[in-house]
Amino acid sequence: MGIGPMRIGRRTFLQIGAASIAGAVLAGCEHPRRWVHLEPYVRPPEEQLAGVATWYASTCRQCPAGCGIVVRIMNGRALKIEGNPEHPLNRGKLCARGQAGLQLLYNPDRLSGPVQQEQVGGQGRGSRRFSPLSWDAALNALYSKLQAAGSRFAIWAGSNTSGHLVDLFQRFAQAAGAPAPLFYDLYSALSGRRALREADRTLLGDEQLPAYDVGHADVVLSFGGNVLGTGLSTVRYGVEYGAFRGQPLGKRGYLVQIEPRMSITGAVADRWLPARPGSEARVAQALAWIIADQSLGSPDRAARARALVGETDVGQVAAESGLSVEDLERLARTFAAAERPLALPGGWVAGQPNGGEATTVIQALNLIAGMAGQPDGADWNPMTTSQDLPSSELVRPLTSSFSEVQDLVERMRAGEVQVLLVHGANPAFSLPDALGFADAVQHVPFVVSFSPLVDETALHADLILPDRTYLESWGYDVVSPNFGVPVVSSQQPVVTPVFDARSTADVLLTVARGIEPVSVALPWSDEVALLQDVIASLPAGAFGGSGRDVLWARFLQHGGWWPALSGIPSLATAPPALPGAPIQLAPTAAPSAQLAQEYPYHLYLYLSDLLSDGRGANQPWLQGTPDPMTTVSWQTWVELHPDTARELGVQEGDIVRLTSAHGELEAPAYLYPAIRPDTVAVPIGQGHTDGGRYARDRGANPMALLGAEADGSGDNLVWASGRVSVTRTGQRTALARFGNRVGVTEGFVNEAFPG
Amino acid sequence: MSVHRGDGLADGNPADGNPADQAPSEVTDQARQARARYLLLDERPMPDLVAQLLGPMQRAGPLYWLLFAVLGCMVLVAGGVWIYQMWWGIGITGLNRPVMWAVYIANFVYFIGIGVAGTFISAVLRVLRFQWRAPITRAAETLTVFALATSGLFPLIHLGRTWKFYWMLPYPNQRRLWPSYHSALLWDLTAILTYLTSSVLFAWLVMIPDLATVRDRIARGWRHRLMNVLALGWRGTEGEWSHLKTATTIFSLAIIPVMILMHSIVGWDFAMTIQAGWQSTVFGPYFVSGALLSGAAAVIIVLAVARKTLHLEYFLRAEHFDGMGRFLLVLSLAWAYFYFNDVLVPWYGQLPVDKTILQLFTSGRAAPLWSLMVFSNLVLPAATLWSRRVRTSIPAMVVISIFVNIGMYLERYLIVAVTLGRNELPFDWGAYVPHLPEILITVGAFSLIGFLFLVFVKLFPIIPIWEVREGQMKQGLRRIGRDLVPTRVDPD
Amino acid sequence: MIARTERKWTMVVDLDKCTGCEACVVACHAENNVPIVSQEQVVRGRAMHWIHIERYWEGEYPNVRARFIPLLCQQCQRAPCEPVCPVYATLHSEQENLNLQIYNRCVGTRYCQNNDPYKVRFFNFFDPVFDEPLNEQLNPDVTVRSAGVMEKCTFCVQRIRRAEERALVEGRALQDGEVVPACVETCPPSALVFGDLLDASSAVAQLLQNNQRAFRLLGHLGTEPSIYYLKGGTSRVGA
Amino acid sequence: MSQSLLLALYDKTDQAAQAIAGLSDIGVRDADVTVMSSVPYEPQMLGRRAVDGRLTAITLLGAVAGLFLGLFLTVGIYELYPLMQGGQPLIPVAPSLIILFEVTMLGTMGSAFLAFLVLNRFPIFGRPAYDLRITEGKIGVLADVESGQVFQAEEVLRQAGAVDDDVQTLESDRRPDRVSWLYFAGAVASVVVVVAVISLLFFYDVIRIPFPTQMAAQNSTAYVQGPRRAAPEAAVPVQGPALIAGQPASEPVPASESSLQRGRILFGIDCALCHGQEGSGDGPLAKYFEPHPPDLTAEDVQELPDDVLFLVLTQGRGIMPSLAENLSPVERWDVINHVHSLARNGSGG
Repeated sequence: MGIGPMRIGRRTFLQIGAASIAGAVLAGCEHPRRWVHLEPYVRPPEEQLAGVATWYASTCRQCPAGCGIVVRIMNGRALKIEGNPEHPLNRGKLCARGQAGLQLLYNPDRLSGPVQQEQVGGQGRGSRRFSPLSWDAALNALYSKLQAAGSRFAIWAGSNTSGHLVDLFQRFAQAAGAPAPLFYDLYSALSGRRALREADRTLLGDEQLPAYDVGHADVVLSFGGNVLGTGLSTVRYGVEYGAFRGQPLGKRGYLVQIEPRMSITGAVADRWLPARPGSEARVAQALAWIIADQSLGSPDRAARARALVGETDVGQVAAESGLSVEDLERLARTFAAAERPLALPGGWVAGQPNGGEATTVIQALNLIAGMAGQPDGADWNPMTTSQDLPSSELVRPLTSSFSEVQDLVERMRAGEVQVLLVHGANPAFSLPDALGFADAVQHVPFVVSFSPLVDETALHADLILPDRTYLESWGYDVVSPNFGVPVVSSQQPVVTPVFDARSTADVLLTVARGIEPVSVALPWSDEVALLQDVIASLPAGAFGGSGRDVLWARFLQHGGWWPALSGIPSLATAPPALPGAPIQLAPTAAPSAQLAQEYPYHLYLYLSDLLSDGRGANQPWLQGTPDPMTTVSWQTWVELHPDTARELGVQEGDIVRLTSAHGELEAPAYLYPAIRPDTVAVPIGQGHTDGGRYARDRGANPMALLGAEADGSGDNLVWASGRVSVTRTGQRTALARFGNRVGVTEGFVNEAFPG
Repeated sequence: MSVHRGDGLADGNPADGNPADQAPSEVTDQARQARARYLLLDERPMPDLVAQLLGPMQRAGPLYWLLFAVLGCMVLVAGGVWIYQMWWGIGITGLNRPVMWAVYIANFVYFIGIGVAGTFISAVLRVLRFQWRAPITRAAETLTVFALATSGLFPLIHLGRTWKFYWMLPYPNQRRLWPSYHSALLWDLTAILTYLTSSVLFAWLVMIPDLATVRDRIARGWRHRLMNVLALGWRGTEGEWSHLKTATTIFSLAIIPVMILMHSIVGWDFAMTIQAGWQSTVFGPYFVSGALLSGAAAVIIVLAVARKTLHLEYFLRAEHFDGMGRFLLVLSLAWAYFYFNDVLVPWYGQLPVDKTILQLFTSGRAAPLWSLMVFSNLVLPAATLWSRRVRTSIPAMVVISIFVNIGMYLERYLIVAVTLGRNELPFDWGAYVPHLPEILITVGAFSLIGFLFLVFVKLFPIIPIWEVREGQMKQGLRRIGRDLVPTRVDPD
Repeated sequence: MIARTERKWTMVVDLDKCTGCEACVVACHAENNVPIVSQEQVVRGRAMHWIHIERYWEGEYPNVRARFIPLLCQQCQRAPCEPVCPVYATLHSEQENLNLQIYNRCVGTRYCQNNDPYKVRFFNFFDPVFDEPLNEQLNPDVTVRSAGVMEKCTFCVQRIRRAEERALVEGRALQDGEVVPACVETCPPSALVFGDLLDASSAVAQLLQNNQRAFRLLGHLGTEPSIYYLKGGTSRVGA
Repeated sequence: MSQSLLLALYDKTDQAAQAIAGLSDIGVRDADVTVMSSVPYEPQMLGRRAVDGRLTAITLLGAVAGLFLGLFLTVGIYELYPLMQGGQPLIPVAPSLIILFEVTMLGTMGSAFLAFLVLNRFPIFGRPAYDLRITEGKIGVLADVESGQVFQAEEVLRQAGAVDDDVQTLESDRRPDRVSWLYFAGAVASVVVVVAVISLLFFYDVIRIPFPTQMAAQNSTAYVQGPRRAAPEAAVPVQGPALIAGQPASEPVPASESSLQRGRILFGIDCALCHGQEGSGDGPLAKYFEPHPPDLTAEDVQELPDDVLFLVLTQGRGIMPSLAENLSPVERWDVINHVHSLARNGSGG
């Protein structure tokens, strides 16, 4: 029912509007005037408001958490996104990224329809010459290529793809006999999803993402994860933090953040411990050992501790981490004595060479505390067992292991991939250059991107079939991690498509019809039919109703499915069986003298609180909002401790060059008082070479500094063990900082606010 | 009249020719010296005076036209920049958050300061009966009018939406808009309008007899017609004279409080806020003293220039620069006193914000400007102007005056642009650097004043002939014992 | 105008709960059509955020501590910024104790910003730019300000009005929590609470009832802000 | 009795004084004698009486007038527009005093100048009895004597030592000097015109200057503006589904009298602008739209099932905007009922 052909311009409508306003004014209580004049009275324009807004519930796709949102629609335009108050995950709250979704929807750089990229001479793809073509032509092209490729195609999708699309991808690949599709993007990699699942398996034997009931905890040790900024479920942990600080009887939890560079979580923590990068897990082990050794806390805690960790030289750990033995012992006592202590493993830990074990050790602290499986502790996601969600039709979001990524890139390089379909992921930007994706993709004859706008990966594509953004398209998301309640978030279009984009699911279904084996596996006419089937398999949820249509309507109306509160299964389970052998972490290896001398500084990469892994870079609101800690916007910066800067003779704003074994990066220095002097930190998110006017050509992409090894388990990319050297380039640039530098560190803060 | 009749030395009547002829010879040397020194004792027949003035008025050399062109261009450029700024927005200046006021407002305050000098000299000195003021009043009054008009432009230039300036005027309109007299800006507006109007009328009033003179000397041509209109048909009857004197007295008495209040209000614009470094009860008199200081200095410069270019050596003599020098000294000390008031209190209070601002001035980024200001406003005048030799040396006076003006401009700049960079919340501190448009417009403003003067001196007599004549008529030399002393008659 | 009941709109900011996550900032941009300022202009100090998080450092490494304080227009009862405006572009609504800002009256003297001790007023140095079709998102309830105009947080007055109208239509009184500014609505840890202080049962009134932690920013200036901050506490856990 | 004007010039004050004395001796009234000089002489110098001080009186009047204007500007206006700012009293006393003072002073000086003009009957153009040499320093004595005394008076003036021993006799005509008057009038007129134009330009916006920053035309799309965007197909708003296949979310309202009445009113408000009062698609705005709004009484429309009509009202169709924001579900049914009645009336009537 689009906008249809109209010969009516905005101007005419303005006249109509003015006319009606004139009527209102003249009829209204004001004195009649000689002419209608939209000039000021002693009265703000916010006083006269016409029209009533319509609200649509849907799901936020700015990160994999799957928060429920409601969108304010007026005149067919999406004006504002709010959290869905009914939604059990985020309870009506939303983060900065969620708020900015509108600018993805209305991004001026989105493609208006499918395009193909012309090959120029020898240089292959990347000519940036895009010629539009009709959807039919585009679909035919895709169809013929897929037909020809047979099983020799690959699908690379992002980790926050809608469940039904994941489903389709899997069915498609399976039916065509192709290897399973790959679900991998930087955000899920850096927040350590895989490692957490693994740790869960080792400790408790079920593969789930942990969720922590911080709100009821009294002591929380957070190891190298910016839980409140870029965690697995930022908004929910924000809500939890609110509860954590405002517990009954004025009780106010105790949060300890262990990380080399202060994140916003560190900023609000009661204690910030800058342990040497790589030693965090050892600290956890030491704590466990001290509990075991000095049998702190309740007897069973000490007992579990003995069973879980082997002997540890606390002094050595102290030396490794740079923390004092007293600190460690105090922490251990605090943890053991606490009523509801929690230990939160962060992505930074999972990104270390021993990421898997490291995460496990930290999780072990929760077992020791007896929190695992308790409703008020780290509540292991109950979604796996079928009686919790009485439907096997729904598909959980997936994250592939890094070894699978390496494997695919290998196959591409070997020319075993004829057609590559990329959806919702941007490997060309978000993977270490060392992985060589850019090179490998040259060996793929035909690359299709479903990106709504031209990003770094789409630049390597022959064909771009722009998908609709999440505010225009259908889907569902099985919330994971969820917090004690199984939740399926619904996703529906809240506006008619702004551009002539087409949903990838429909594209697949259309193409599949022609391809023999696949068409059987994908019988649906369109994605809505598929979704309705899937949702119909759910029993009545919190909103009751019966019958396929009613259930479907309620599902969309309320923004998802979740059991009526009475229906939530009790999570209290028997204390999990402990693994036989105690976990033993090898001491963190000190860097070789030669390495330390060549690359003297630890490299600390972190997800920007606003741009996350760079997918926010094309949204002005996220670009222009000052970073909470540095108040810098629009830029990439290198955080140096003032002392370090002094040694290097670097002033704020001097452009410095970071050199690692894998590459180098240039960015202005920012003197950051809350970072280890032996560490330099760089935010991830900028450095786009494409992705629209707001994203491209600003800042630098630190992925250039990383190697592409997987850790022992092959699950995780090792990104947290980098070392760099810092040199001055001699140039300077002005930092686009919102806050003043001079004042904030000197002077009379306490008179400004006694807080 | 007995004084004059005394030894018949200087009769009020010009037609006596040189009175020295009738004087005993041993008197003459002293008399000659006295005449050489004091304009009012050195009588010349009326036609001489008029000729001396009209000559340069009617002639204009190439240098004049060159200057005319240059200044004119400067003004045009500034005008262009202003339009450009209106079109694109204030953003083309260096203003930012928190420094929302800067060079434009500094100019405004500075030029208004210049503006008060004219009144001071012509009105205050008139009321206090300083006869030597006679030849310099016209220049001072003109400077007042021009500086005031220029400064009046700056609040408009500085407006975010200049074309809406009239929303600040109280006039009936269909938008039910009315200005709020809560705001010090409205006080400013009213005061400036009052002062500008009355200054113009004042200047015109006392100029009428001279206009008549010019009218009579130039028989025909557009000058004659212009003068004929502006002189309003002045004949010099007793009635006209007496009304002129009464009106002049009324103006002189009325305009002094207006002048003082106006510049106090300019100070209050700042004092009314709670911005640290602005909120001060002494700002009123402090600003006035500063204004008089810069104004007096500016007058000195104008006089010196006029004297050189228009060959007014006869009218403008060392005695006048001497007199102005004395005032400059007094004013500089007064300014210092008020400034000390303004610094002492915050220093003693040691409030964090005040402390920061003091540090910023005395030892911080603004230290060079600050020291230059103190040097040229206090140290230099106070150190030199004691000596009569300095006061009577015109080049020296010009140099000092230029310094004083630089110093006063810096003072305005520091108060406005630099102070604003510091406030209660250090997170919001900021710094300001003037950008090209502001600089061009400032230059344009100075050019505008110069330009207007260029036009003025070619149209009107820059020296009030009749006042000089009146002065000379009332001045005389009287012998007391073996000495000759200048004496003066003052009927009322 | 509809005759309004006496109100005292008040916001409580719990510094103990604020995580500095910037959600409120973006929410405000979305709700109030606050333009995003280009990098060059940010460098020149023209950034605009009606609500912004100020971050202060305390102490020395390793015991350094960062403090967040969300700053927005304090909606003072005795607002210094108001009387200095020569054209009533900013004035006080007596019934509701709001600082109204009337953009289309503003002539841009910027006097109010000078006299605003919290520096929460923002000036449009240029016309705002919204590349098509980003302007589709602009909230029609809020004027898009043009160059030369001062603007500031309005406590989302348009939301207040809408809620009032709804209540009026449904013929009932406004309930507590019915009116919520965009920043409050989105704040994940609920560090921001909004309500009518005159209504003793409202959340803000409850929060402020003999609360030792409550203070008002720059109280010594006597501006009587409508925004109360609750200062952060400290936990003494363990030995 | 004819009068004639005698003018004699003198070099010295005492000569002039002597002449004046002589004139009064022969009985010329003081009022008929005028002294003209380039320098203000004290009246006593020439043995004349001081001129009266009406100027001061007029000035005082002006001052009072100014005071009242000031009072109006301050107190009066606050009464007109009671707007509060910064917790200050509605009428700020101190600032008001400033304004009062300033305006009073303006009145004072303005009136002083006016008085000066009026009392001197300025401007005088034309040829008054005058001699250019006066501004050269001569003192002119002008006597207005009756023809009988002319010879006597001339004698007196000569004896007093008139310059060149010459006494001019001027005929006392005051033929105005047109050109100067034109100049003067021109100057005044041009000032008036300029002021008028400026005030028309700005104050009353008779001529609008399209400055780029008028906030009247907004970049956002307000409720009644277009181009409109259709509601997303098949999506379900939070308010509840418009239509679930087969079962309307809200029960249809029976076409009762009250329903039809409501329907008529609502139709008049929300539909008639385009579809016309009678629903025949000829509303006042219809001509703006292409395609034109359909005739609602036509068969094809009437045959549509109510559910579909309900959906059209709810979600809009083509360029017809959604009325979900204007009409509650019940009201939508009222309108549908009314539309049907339109057809019936149409066919009936």
